[in-house]
Amino acid sequence: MTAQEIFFIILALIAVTGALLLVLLKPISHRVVSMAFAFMAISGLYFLLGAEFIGIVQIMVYVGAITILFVFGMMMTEHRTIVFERDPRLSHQAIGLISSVSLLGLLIFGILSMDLPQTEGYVGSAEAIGLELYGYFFVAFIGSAFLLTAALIGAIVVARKEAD
Amino acid sequence: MLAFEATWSLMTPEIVLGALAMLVFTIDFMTGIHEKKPFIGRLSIFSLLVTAVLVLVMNPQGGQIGDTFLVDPFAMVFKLIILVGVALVIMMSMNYLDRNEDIYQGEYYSILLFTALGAMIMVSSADLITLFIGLEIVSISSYALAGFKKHNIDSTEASIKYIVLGGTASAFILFGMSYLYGLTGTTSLYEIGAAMPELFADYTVMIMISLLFMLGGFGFKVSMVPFHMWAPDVYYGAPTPVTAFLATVSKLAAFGIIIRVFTLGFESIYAEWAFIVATIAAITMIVGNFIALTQQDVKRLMAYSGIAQAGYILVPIATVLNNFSITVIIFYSVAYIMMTLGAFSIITLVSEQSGRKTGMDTFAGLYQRSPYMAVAMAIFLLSLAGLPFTAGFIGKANIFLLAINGNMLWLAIIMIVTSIISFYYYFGVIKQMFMAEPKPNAEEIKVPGGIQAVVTVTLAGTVLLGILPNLLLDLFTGFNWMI
Amino acid sequence: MQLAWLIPVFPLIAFLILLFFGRLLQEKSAYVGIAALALSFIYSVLALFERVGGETYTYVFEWMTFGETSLTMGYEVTALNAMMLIVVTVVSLLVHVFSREYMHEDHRIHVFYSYLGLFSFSMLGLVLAPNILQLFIFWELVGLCSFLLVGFWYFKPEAASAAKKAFLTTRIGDVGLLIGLVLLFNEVGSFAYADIYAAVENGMVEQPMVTAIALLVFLGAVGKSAQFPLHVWLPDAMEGPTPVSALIHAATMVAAGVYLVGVMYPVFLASETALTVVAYTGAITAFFAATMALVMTDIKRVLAYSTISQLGFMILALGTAGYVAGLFHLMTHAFFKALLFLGAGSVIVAVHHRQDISVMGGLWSKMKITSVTFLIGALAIAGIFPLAGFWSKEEILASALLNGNGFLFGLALVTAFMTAFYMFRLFFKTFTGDYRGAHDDEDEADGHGEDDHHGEPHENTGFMTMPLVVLAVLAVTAGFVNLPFIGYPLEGFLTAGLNLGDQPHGELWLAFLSLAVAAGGILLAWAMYYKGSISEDFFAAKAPAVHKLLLNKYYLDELYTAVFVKPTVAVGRFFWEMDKGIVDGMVNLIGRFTSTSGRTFGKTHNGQLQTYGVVSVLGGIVVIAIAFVLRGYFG
Amino acid sequence: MTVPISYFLVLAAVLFCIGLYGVLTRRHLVIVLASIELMLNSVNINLVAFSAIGPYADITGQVFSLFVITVAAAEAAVGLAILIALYRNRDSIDVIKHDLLGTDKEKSVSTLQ
Amino acid sequence: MMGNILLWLIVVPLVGALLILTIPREYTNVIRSLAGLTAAVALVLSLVLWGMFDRGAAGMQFYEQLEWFTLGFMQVNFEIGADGLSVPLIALTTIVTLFSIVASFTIEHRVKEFYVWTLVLLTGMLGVFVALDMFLFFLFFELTLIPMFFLIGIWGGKMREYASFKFLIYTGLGSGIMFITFIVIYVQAALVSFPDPMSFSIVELTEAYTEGAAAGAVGGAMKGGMFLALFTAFAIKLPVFPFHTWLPNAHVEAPTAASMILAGVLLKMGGYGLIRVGFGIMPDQAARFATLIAVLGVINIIYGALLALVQTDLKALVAYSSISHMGIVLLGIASITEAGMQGAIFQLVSHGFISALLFFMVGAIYSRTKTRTISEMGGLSHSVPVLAGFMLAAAMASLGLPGMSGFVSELMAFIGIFGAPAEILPQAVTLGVIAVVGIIFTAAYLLWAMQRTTFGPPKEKYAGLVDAKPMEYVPMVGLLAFTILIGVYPFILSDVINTTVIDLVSKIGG
Repeated sequence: MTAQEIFFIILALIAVTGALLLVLLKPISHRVVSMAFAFMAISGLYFLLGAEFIGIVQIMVYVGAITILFVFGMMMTEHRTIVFERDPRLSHQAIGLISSVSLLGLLIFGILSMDLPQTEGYVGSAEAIGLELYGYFFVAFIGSAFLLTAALIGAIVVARKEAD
Repeated sequence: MLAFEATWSLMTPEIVLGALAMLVFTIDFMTGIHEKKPFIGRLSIFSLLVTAVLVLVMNPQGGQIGDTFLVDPFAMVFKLIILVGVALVIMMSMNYLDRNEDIYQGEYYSILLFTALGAMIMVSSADLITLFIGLEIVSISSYALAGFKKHNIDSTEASIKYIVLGGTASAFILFGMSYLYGLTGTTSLYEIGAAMPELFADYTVMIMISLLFMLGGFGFKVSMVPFHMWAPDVYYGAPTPVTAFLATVSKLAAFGIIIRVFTLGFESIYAEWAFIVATIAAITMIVGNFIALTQQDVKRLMAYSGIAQAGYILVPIATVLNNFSITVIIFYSVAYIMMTLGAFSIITLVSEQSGRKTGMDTFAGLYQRSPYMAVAMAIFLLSLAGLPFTAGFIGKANIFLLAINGNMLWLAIIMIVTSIISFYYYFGVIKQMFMAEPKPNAEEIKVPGGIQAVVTVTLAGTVLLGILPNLLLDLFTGFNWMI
Repeated sequence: MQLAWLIPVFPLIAFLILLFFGRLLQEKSAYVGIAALALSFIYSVLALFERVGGETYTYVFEWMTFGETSLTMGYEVTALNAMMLIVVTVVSLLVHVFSREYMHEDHRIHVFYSYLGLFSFSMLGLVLAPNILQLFIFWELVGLCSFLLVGFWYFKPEAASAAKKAFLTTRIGDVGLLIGLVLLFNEVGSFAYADIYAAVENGMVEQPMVTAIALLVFLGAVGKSAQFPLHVWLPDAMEGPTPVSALIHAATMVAAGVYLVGVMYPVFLASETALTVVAYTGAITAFFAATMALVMTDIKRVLAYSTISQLGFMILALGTAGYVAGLFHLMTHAFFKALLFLGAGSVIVAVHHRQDISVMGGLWSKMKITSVTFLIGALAIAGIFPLAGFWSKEEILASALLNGNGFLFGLALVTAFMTAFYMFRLFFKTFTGDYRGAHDDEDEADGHGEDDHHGEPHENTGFMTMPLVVLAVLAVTAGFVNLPFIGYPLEGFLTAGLNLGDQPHGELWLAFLSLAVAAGGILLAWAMYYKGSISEDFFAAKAPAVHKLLLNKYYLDELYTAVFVKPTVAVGRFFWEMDKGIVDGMVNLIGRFTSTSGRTFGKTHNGQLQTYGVVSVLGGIVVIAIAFVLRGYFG
Repeated sequence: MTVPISYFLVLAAVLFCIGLYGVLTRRHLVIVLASIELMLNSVNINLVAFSAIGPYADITGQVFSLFVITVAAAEAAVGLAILIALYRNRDSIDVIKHDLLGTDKEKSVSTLQ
Repeated sequence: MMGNILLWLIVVPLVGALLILTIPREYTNVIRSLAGLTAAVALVLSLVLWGMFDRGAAGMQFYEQLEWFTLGFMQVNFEIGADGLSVPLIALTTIVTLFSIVASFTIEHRVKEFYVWTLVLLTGMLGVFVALDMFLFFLFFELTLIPMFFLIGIWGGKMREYASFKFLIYTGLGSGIMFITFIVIYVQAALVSFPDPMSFSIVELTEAYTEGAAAGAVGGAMKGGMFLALFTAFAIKLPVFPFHTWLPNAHVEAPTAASMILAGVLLKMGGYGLIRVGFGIMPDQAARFATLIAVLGVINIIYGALLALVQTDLKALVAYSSISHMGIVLLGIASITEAGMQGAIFQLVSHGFISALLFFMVGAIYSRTKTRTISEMGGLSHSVPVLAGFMLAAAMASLGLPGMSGFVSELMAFIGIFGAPAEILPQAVTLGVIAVVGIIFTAAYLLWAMQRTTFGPPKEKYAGLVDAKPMEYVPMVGLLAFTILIGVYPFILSDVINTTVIDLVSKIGG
């Protein structure tokens, strides 16, 4: 077992655990924290894969921005740990679980049925990414600018609390 | 790197529209929040029309910027449809916004302009990333637009439903795309298409999973069964002009990319997915029309009708993918946008004048209250039902022809039977308008200029295309849609 | 003879005039009709004179084309229809005259005359037809007129129902006729008599087919001429005004069946079976009708059964190759039966529109002309020498004997006896004895209408008696046209140019036998109803069951109702229920299924965001799974 | 790289399905939105893994994942904005309470107020 | 082009409808007279057409073809023309419509719309009879649905909504089946003729299927399927058991004028389509399924008559009688003989007049008695003798009294069925006999109805009824006159039809 594999296993375990806890825990604040852990672990995976730039962006955006955003969202809606009454939809839960698990099964079947060649590995760089962004994917880049503008306007309009 | 060597003039319409959208936003920003600003709406319409003219002027020669931005007849026609559609939506919104002052006008218009831009990018892209960005511009703007009446329970509820389900759909699309990228190392649809036969032979299951994930995600946007569940609630809750937008521009743009992706990327394995699309088309037509039968609310009814219409548009895709089938789809799209927008503008009018109710009974005796609107609505509904001398009929007839020509008789039969079933609910509305007496307290309907204009334009389009379809068909037949 | 087409046209014009201007003319309508018929009569006489010794004249025009075939219409004057023209126009003219008085109280007299005009037109058209299709057309039209005239007093439920019954029952026969003539057409390729004769004689029509055609055509005659088993409508048809009964249901229309068999005679001759059936039908009808006539108490019904019986005679004659005999009897019968009916009409008017013979009696002294002419008629029908009936009936008996068999002959003979008996039963009960109507004036059980001039019966005016007299003269003399002594002139006239074989002629003893039988019948009637030496109830008491059976007309009406009408209606109801329940039920079920399934699908839209998600995802998985399984991706 | 790519792919699939499960069953809307983020993250794992050690490894995957991150952020922002608006209107972020728009909710406010 | 009388025929009612739209709704009398005038002009045009029609010539006359639109290699044309089959039906349409417009002068409710819809309906009906392009044919066929839906739905009786929707969906389904079949027919032929272009022209397709390339190339099973589908489509319109259940509802609920048109013309479109398209394009299949068609025809006759026999509603009785009479059409067609075909067409025309008259009479009586229940009537001869007289005349016409048009068609159909070639219709005689027996039932229900309505003792409550008004004489006399005219001298009609019929039947080779 190589170090890479060990790192992978650790990070994967953290990510999966974080994800599961996000879904399964009761207190809302714990959930957001576990989400942050999962995001961290994922960025670790990026580093493992040699995609440092993406890893850093991951930490900045997800762990930094989005998690905080969710904390804000949590704070602005429910301050205390709310407890929902018993979920009346047991069958719904079951069907949701079955759906997810069977989809997982399908995906794993698909993944395992692939016979992918093991390549040496490609190490990207921020420069390469920048060149692509301002080169081939320029249209998409401009597009994402508009996307963010639209999202910004939309989010402000919808969330804004009028003075009155 | 092709970065700055490409023929950027191809993007002129998009660039102009982007600039104008920002201009609209800026002007709105500078003119305060609470005033009535009808000029913003007019400016938006003007922007869209200018862009449309630019599309007409600049685009016909065609060309491309890498694989990320294509200018071909397909893109051009879809862009025109989108621009005209959004312009009409804005036109019908002007009255609506005057009556609903809690909606921020400037933001509303500029976001609509952004969606137009996004949709334009979406339909003229042959690259997964660009395409996805365009799609997300439309989607995220739509989520916000659906919730724009933020003090309204229905509107926000519609919005949250839309964003949760829409976000999930996006995740599915991306998940599918990620496999596609991983197995080909490219996001260009041309290259993916070129590699597809070999790829499919090697990774059958994964390719199909990715294909179906994408189909499901796009299918969410066009509201095909079983990914249609959001549509009725969102259509019902969203502000009516936004519903019109979702039912037309958003849906058709999504059809645009379905066609693009499946034509360029998956044509070589057509046999593997055509029957799935056919089955889904059949189920979509059946479910949409059947549920619509029991609806008592016009907006919900239009939602289910829209689901059914999506099924009709899927039929050509399921039958054969060639120039001809695209002609058929585009013709139907033109017809669809005309009749649906016309119908929605009248629904806007009537519901706004009936205390914001959208029950079927608000249409009672519309003929007495406003004959022109009633007749126009009747023609739109007849067109949706596919009755003669309307654009909808020609569109459907084309689809039949195609389906039967492509040995999909069973699909054609399902289509025609469900169309007949649809008579029931479309004529239910007509019955309300013409046969029922108006409610005693129903006010005289005053038709604002914007709605009048939308109705007149769409009515003219619906009838003209119904009687002289060759105006468009001859033009379309000459196109080689995809370069 | 080119002008023969005018003969039916005159009454048609009268009909049209009365249709449009009848309300203005009111009682004067009668004169329009009379004038028209008079003209028709004159032309008929001219046509006859021209025809005697002349040739058949035919005129046709194209009526309808299909493919290469043309159907034609037109008219022709043959020996047979020349004779018929005279009969029809004479009787019709006299009935027109008679009705002037008989109907004058009815404010719808113009309608009555217009119907009469229409009838005369139709009947004359029927007679003049050069092809069987045209005959059929007019055949139906006379049926219509019969319907209209029987139902003339539409407000009487019995009249309305009788009219319907008459039309329907004859229609059953017509259907047979229609099939027959269509089959004939498909064999021959033409409806024209001449072509049919030629085809049949050349053996162009195969044997079973010709029998079938003959029988089907005969079915038409059975309906129209009220032969057993379709005779049930005729007695009921007596609900119509009496002149109508005289014209339509005695002299002309009902004889059309006989005429039909006459004109189609070559076809019948080609089939032995058909002839046999015809003969037996005639004989049985004659017998059965006569038995029922024995017990009827309604004056018109007695005459109606008598008519059926006499028609049976004619059919019997035709069935036993007595072509001339049958048609001869047709003619004589037309005169004396019309006479009898008109006489009955005269009586009915005199006794204030009552028809039950038990309330009559003793009219001999009160209405001389009527009584005498009625007696002449009765003698004629009984077959007393030298009245018309004697000659024709004798010929019928002859043909039954010579070409038929003992059974037919016996039946005919018994019938002849009964004929004489019931006629004279009628005569004696009506005209002799005491008037029994006076004292039960107050309970006008079956009387019709309110009579404002109660009182003793008395003779009617000239409008009514003149026709009686004329008919009486004809009833006496009509037989002379076929006197054996001068070589059967009528026979020569009728059979000229036709290949009908030898006509049977009876020997002298047969004449005497027939005379004796008739006399016997009269004597028995005399004994029972005049002299009273045998109780009136003698036979009724002897065989009450038979009496009851006869009174109830063999329960045939009831039988038909039970066997045909009720089941049909029941089947109709069943189908209706089935239509509503199953056929339409399926339609509604599909509709309900659609909306129910729509509602069921719609249930998934419960407003729950995550339900939507689950449905979508699960649906997607199912799609994927099915696709994978179908395409075999799973291995 | 000694870790086979399929490990990463499986991990991504697992996270994707956990996210999906969260979206489908969790009642707290914030968690639902977070689950969507998780799904998008699993996409990124795929992309970056393919980009690094996939059969056709190149930089495009990383560019793609950047766009995905952008989109995810925008979506999170708009989603939370809507969530807040909803909370203001209804005082609840329980998913199952937001069911006013269903078919058989005839009682549903058929008004747009 | 502008000289084409057929085009004028389609355009005139449309222009009339548009003109009426411009008149304010208060001027009801202007609207009425304009509608009447329009229909009269159409009638005159159709009579001119009748006069100009060349009886001796086979094939289409007044033929006109304009390119309309192309779809891929599929050419849809605006193609019109008339032959001996359509000319009588065109005349029938204009006549019945004119009379129904006159008959509806009494309508006071939403007058303007009523006439607009009626004239649109007239356009549609005329369009069906002149269209020679299958696409166009279908367009007009569908166009008739909408006005009729409104006519029933707005001016109908108590159950009008149910009836109008049932009419719409049911006959709509028929049109749908028809449309699919049209396209299948076209595609099959086009595939054979590929790469030569092929249009939707009925004429061209007829040629292709009877003597052209498609004759042999398209398989028997396919052709059989197409024929049966077409038959079903038209059977719904005609209507044929078991697809008839929309008809009684629609008829009973429809206003008088609509019933007249519905029974008088709309049903005829089914028969017309069956002959023009079904028989015309696939005569061999018509022969193959002759027994089926004949059996259905016989069932229609008997079943309709039996149901009519037990109806309690006079209008329903007439409605079922329509079903019964349409059986004759099937019978005639099934015989595949000139006579039978002639009879079928005759029946279409004749039943058009007769049923319109009957429905008019029922309507006129209903407007007075306020009831359609047979048992509540009676003695109408006393209170309204003229109406009763016409009613009786109509009933007589309906039961096939010679001298009226119904007889001729029945006779022809029977000549046809009894003369049907044995190899095509082995059971011809049996079926013919059963069918002929059906006319006894016809007589039974009509006479029974007459006995219970017009005959019988006068009823107190009907004492003060007004007899026929002058305006009512127009449709009564007019329709009866046409009935009698055809009945007395059918040559005027057969002359027009004959060449076409010969042409049609000759395709089957005998």
